[in-house]
Amino acid sequence: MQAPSTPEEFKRVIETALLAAAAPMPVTTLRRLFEEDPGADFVRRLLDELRGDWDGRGVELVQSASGWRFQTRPEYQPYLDRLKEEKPPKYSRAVLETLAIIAYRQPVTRGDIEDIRGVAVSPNVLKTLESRGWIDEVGHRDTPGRPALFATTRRFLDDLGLRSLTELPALTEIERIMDLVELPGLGAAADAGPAEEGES
Amino acid sequence: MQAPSTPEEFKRVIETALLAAAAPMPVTTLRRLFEEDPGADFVRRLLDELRGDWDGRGVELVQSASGWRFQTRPEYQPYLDRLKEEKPPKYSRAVLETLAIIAYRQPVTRGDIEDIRGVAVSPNVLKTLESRGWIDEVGHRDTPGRPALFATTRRFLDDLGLRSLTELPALTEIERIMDLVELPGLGAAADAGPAEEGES
Amino acid sequence: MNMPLDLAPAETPSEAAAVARLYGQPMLELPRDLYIPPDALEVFLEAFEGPLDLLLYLIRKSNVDILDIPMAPLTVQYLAYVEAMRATNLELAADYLLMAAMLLEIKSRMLLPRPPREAEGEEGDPRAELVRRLVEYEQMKQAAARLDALPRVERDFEWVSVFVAEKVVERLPELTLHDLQHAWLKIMRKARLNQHHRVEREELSVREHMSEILRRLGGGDFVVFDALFDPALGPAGLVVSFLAMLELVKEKLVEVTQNDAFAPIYVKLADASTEHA
Repeated sequence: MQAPSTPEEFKRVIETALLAAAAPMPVTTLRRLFEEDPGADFVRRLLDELRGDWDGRGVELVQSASGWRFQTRPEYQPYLDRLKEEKPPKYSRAVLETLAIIAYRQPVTRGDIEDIRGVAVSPNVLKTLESRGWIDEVGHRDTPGRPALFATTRRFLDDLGLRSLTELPALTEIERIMDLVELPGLGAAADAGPAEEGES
Repeated sequence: MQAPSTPEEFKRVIETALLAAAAPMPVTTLRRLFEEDPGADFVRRLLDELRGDWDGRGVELVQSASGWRFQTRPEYQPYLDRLKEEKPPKYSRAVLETLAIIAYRQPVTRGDIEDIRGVAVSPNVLKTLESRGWIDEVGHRDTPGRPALFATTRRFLDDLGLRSLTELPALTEIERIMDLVELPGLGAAADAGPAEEGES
Repeated sequence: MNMPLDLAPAETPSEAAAVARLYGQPMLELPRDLYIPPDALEVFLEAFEGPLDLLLYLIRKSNVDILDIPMAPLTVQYLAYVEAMRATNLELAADYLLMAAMLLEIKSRMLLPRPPREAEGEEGDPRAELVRRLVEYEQMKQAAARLDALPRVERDFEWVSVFVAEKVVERLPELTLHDLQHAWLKIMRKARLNQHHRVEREELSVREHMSEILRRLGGGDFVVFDALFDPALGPAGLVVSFLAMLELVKEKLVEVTQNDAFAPIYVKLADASTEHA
């Protein structure tokens, strides 16, 4: 096949590679499709165009942590679900809370997670998240027992369509309360406390 | 999402399902996408339309024994191949030396090659070069056993970007260099392995 | 002053009327805002992820300020739960008992006279640590719910990955002139070590023409000598072709025949007679 000569032809090649890809592809990878590197800016421009080309289709071009990928639009999931033999796993609150703590407070040890949740963390919970490829061990804390430190993976971001951890849902609302707790303001609140002590 | 009402909407759903499918999908499966079965004929008509819609793209809709699926067009393979991580395979020393002898000393028999290399030439080595289209038999020497004479082909020159054999690195040049310098690297390379007669 | 924390097994489990024992006294009913039909209790308790979760529930339900928790009623309600768990023979997790102890400790410290001003920085509000933990846990609990609400692959969308229609062609090795040259150098080097192999210096173009002539004679038939020389090659090319022909004759690869003087010269492969036998 001739080397592509028009932007349209370059775009076709990129589209084809993305449709066939088994994993998200970063711009650097897409540039390698061509014998002569067309440059990052050119590829990015074509990706933007491509995203527009797929407007209104059942599939959309998205960018997540590892790169660009085609995925079906959530509106089409009810149709696709009809063909599914088994339902995707629904995660228990224990799994989701553990995931949230790892995502927002990483890197954390199992002990850290237990401190925050106030209950023991079953090994199965961590195993579930590890086998899904959402968390992994990134090292050990230099304390007695050298507990493993857990962090979320790029796959976790990819699977949730996030480009980076900064795109996680914000914690602002509660964070503000946290600030209050740590501020002397608590002292004021505490002063009011003992008075209600007889309430029961 | 609303149930599809126009053929166009049905087609979008089918397209989306096929793009996300891990295996070919028969018409019976595609009919199950919809709450109300649109019927086999209708689905088949949409598949035909869809196939036309994808004309000229890098991906095509094809029907195989097990159903319909999108697949990349073979013309786009060279691009996709560039993304493959593995290094291109290398010919073994036996193959390279045999080819060099045929290129520089043609026409030669297998016996000639063995004389020069000092080791037996496995039939696989010659087969490798023949199936690559780089050498062929151009006759037989009129000696006992009537051994075949091998020469390099036009294709060999084309693949190496040569117009004629005279554009091969000149032997005299090479020999002159060899006379001038007993390159330590070269010596080492030559000493490195007189015996391995591996195939390609 | 210490609140007695009696979590030892109730001595009179036969008191069917008591739904729980609180501080050793049978409780005849659960606190009103906490009432759950007994058969639903087990399911209800399983809905809690632990003592912090349960405490948060109690706090949010009674609509009190988390920064100013009324410890006494909270402790009573919490202990009522713990007792209820025991009454229904649920396995009482150590985590729940630990929290019960903590609550009682805080509660008792709150009843102590306020520490003198200078010591306050050290001491602070006895509830501070509990509040910090409750707030942090609630934060993560909400974060978990929001994470779960994000569109997720396989549940809310699918990856697209169409089949790659790869031809079943093996990846062919690449060859460069350098490879070839290097191979040749190795051969030469070896040949020079074994002197009995003669590697001649020779014009490659002659060898090329030799192959070319052999190829044209491939059919096995006689070919007119002149036809093997392409005038388009020019004088130099013709000379090389002729040298090639001579070399072929010398190496007995071709036979050249001429029936009479000035008759056409014919060339054929030396082995042509048996070629297609």
